[in-house]
Amino acid sequence: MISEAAVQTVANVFMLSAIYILVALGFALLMNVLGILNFAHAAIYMAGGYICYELIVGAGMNPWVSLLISAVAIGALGLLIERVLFRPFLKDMNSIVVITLALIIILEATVNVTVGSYIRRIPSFVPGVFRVGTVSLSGDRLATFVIGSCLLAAAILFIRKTKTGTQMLAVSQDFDAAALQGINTRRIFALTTAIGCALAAVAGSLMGAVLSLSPLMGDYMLVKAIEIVILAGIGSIGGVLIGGLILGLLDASLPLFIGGSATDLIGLSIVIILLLFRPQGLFGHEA
Amino acid sequence: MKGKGLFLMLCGLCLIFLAFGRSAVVAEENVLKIGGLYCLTGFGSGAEAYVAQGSKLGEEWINENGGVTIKGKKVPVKLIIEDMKGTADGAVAAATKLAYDHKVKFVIGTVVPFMVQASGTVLEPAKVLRILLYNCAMPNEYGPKTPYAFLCQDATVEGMRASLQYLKERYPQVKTVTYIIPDDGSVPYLQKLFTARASEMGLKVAGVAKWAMTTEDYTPIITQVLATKPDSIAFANGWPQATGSMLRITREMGFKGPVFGGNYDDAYQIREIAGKENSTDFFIHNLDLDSPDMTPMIKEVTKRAKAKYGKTNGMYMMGFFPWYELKQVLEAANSTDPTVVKNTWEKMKTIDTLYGPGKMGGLKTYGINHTVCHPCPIVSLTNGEVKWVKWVDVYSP
Amino acid sequence: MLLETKALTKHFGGLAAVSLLDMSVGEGEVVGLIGPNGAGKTTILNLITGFLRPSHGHIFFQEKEISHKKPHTIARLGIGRTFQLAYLFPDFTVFENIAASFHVHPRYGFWEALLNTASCQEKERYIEEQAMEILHLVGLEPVRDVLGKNLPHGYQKLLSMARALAVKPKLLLLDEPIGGMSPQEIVFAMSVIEKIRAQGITILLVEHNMKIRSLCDRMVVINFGTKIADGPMDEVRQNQDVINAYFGRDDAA
Amino acid sequence: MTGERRIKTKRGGRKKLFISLGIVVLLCLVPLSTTSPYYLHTLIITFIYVMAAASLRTILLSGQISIAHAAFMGVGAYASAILAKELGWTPWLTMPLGGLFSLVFGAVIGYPLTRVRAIYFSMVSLFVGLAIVALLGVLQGITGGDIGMIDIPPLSAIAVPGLPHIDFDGSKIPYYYFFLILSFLILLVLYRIEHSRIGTSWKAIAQAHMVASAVGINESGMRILAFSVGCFFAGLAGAGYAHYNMVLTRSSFGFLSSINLLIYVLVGGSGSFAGPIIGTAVLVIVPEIVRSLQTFAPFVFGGIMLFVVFFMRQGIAGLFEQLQSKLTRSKKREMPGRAP
Repeated sequence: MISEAAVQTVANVFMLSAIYILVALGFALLMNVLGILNFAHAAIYMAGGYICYELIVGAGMNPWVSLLISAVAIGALGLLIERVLFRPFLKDMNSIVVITLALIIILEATVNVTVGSYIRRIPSFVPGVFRVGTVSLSGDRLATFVIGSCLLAAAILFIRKTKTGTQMLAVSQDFDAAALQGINTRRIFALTTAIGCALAAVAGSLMGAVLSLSPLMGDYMLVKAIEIVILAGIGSIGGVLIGGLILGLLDASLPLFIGGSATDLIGLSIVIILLLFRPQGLFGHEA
Repeated sequence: MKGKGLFLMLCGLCLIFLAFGRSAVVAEENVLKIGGLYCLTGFGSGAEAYVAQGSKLGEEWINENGGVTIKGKKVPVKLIIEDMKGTADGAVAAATKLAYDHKVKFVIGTVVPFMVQASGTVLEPAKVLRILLYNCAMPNEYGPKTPYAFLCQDATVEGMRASLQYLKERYPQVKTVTYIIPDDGSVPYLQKLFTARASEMGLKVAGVAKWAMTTEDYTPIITQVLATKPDSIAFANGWPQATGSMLRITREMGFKGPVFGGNYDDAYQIREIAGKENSTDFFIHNLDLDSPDMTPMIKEVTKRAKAKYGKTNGMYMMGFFPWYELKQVLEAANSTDPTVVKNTWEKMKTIDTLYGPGKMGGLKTYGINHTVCHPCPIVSLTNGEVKWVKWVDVYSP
Repeated sequence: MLLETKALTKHFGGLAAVSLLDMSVGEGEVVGLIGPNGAGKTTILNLITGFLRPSHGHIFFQEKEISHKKPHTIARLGIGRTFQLAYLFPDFTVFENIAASFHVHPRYGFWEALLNTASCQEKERYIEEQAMEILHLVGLEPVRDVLGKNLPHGYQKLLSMARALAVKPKLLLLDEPIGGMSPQEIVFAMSVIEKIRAQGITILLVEHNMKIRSLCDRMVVINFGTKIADGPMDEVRQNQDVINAYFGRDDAA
Repeated sequence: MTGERRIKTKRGGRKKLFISLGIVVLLCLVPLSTTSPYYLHTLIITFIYVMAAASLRTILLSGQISIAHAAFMGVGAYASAILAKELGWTPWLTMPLGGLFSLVFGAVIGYPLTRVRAIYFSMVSLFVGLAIVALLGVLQGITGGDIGMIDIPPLSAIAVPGLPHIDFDGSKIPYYYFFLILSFLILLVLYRIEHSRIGTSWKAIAQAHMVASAVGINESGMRILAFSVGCFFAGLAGAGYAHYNMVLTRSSFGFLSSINLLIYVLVGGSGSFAGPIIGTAVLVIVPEIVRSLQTFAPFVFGGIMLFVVFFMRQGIAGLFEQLQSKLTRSKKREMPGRAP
């Protein structure tokens, strides 16, 4: 029976890692390309979830269609945010931090006064459970796993292969040089923010189905996203995979041995120690 | 230098003026102010915002009947809600505001245990009578140290007894139970009480699992729980989010046995979070508000809730609950002095509650007989349907 | 010998930026460390001042090994340096820049500084005088209240020299002291270096602008991290390797 | 170039002292005009967070943006509370001990943290803060976990012969004066440190750490010093909070609280000493004023933040400094400074 638990745990690790990676992806993109520490990622993620919910439950639309719509809508919101809030302050880290924090407060309050703080859940995208031997995986989690891996791969390919992607890379490495080479940095910034927010919306919608939906759903996930990106090392999208796996491994396996707060403590300590031995993260180049 | 000097002066002044900006609320005559402590924002607002709405129903209900009769004359009530913002600091600030700025003498509300405790540290010295909606059997939260606190719903402990009773008669084959408790500091107390209850019912405790308050994904905990091979699983003292998610995962992992919750979470909400396909062989203390088996008073509140908010759920009941008792004790005490009311309430043997006739108890369990014990409703989720089960009579000595 | 390196070697990953370098700087000398770009000149300075740890080899300052000491300890031993790019404290005024650099002597105690004792004020006054002297030496008095970041480039270079002087160095390492200066600025800067030398401070300078040569008693020519020539200017000129490695591609001279 | 000069007036320091004394005197008058415990409570909480925010800025001076500061407040608070509650020592003793405990803790944590810089430092400090809060949860046997710890003894009464007997139990007025004086003293000390050699070295490190070590400043040593000094005063503030509030829950020292402290400093203006003071005053008191907005209150908080970022780049305090520099500039036009 212990072996059963062990096998199930292995599955859990991958599922949870997929969840974390999906959530961290948009955050990582903004961090790596724009160097913006986007605390508001959490709130945007939450907003995306709520839009998707309203479309599915309120308007009774097809889940996948509404997932797409919510992603697009939040992407547009991202454009707005970039234009109005980020662009004037790109060289000014402190202001960005304050802005993104203000965004969290405002978005949460908005949800609170409009749809209310009632905790709900988005109906399953993929109902049912798949059983492999003793291991059971819910449809939603499998969907998350597939979509998460696809998006990660897509992001990496996009950055490595496409012209825009390479431009993003250039901007992330040296803003001024990129500008001198005639790269339209404004366009890159807008695009990156939009994609980042859209990814957040996808994550939010899926998490709304896998976990649950509440104005505060982003708060803990934000910390996870930060942990992953810092572990991976700023500037490395691929590292998000490893960062996600590490966190998934910790959070999915530790509770088996020790319950409660001790889980957090040990998990965090391991992350901190890793970072002290490799200050620039696992794949980050020296800052 | 001039600029700075000027501005430092300014901020000093505005600091003071801000502090006095709003003069203390003038106490209107012949209105009885009742404070309501809820989290409208932040942690816990998911439930308490709706409990607060239910509380408004209570205020209206009393005032429509002309208020509470004290010394022959009808006194209307006024509910003043302060937001605890989901933090202990917020709770203390809100409580201070109610007790010293609004000068209320009675406070209802407060569900989340650590905020019950925090607000208590302000309200007890101020001799403000509190009606709690929830407790975790923590001596500091509710017990001999808190003489002005009354518990109108003994959710966790009495509730667990009710669940176990029903478990025995509905699923006689069940021999062992595993408890899942949030790791918020209440574990040692609850574990003791629950183990005792279980052995009373001739059940064996297969294990006790703790989950950190920051848990996002409950799968690992459930994996751990299922490794203990229990016949049944009990979610003690969680909130719908946790209970629903855990129920879902339990079923998805193929656990067939009965699963039950230990407190007053809304069955409909749990079903929404767990998903219809996973909501079976589950029961919890809650009301099926459409069932004919409800007390007339509940029907009344349901009507009002539908009229005011267009919908209804268990949390509205939770908010309304204390008003019904408050009216009785105020009229019994025939006074608005919290100490008098407290003494009267302590002497009362029985009290009518929203859920039917109630008795005062808790002396043995909590060391203070401020607990209102009442029939405990049980609702089950069977094949995705919310089914009313019955009232279970329980009593905390 | 004031400074000596023995078989100094530094590897970055696989390739050696500096390999088996033996060089020495005598008391009161002005030595020019020259070589084409990427020859490893700045690496050598960073090794001497402890910003990089040598892979092998030793560095001796006044016969004492300093190979694995921390930068601030080395500075306290009396090695001042300027940087190629990071010249100064951008948000301090010129005066503050120099005053802040008085860290080696006088030394401060925590409580002394906190309680602002008489001795501490005494030191403050001393520092003020010293700072003014240095300002005078490098001719920056007129701009003493200008924020470092608002100085023109040439001034910033001068200020970084002044800053290094605050350490009361026995040995001063200058990293491209006249790089990117206008001709008249160069004349001024070199006069300043002359003055510094006149105070009996030993100078090791990295430069590939050949105008500097008139200052140097000796040249050490580096290419690909190895010394290819060492001696007075005229000798070095004749050296075939040097011609190939350096003067062949020199356009500044 | 002339515009960007910074003029040092010798009398500036004393003038500031007079002004702040004036404000303190004004604040001393408050309890005479109101005895409403609610207003006093709000101001006391403001004082406590002013201390914390000011000490956070001390760490910021050395270029380390710490997101663990509330956690260190918690360390001091729990240390002092446990000593006073379990061992029955007098809070007058345990409070400084709490501060010292926080200092030692800060030094121990601050040492490895010198390996990381800039944003990596901030993030690792964030994780450290979370870990500390998790630790408080693990030690729930004494800290009470999320439910929290109560029955923390209040400050014991002062009974000096000749002086009136001051009892802290019950009334808030003694607490008010205690925290007023304490915060004023702490601010004085922090001001002294900032304007001593130590403060200069911190600022130097923050601006150019390589240059700093090239002139003999022990970078890691100074960073640890800044971190532990900040932690000491945070711990002191936390200890005071514990004995005033008499209830502690670990969530009061978590991620969001640390972030809040950072917001106080940044909104007030991290560039000037008065910044954290003003920021805290505004962001603690205004939300209390707009309480009645209930679920809409957060909009005010967020609104202030955005307004400050857009219209006061240097924070609220910075606005006045710009104004001041304008004045001085117009005065000091004819100062020399063009290239000779």
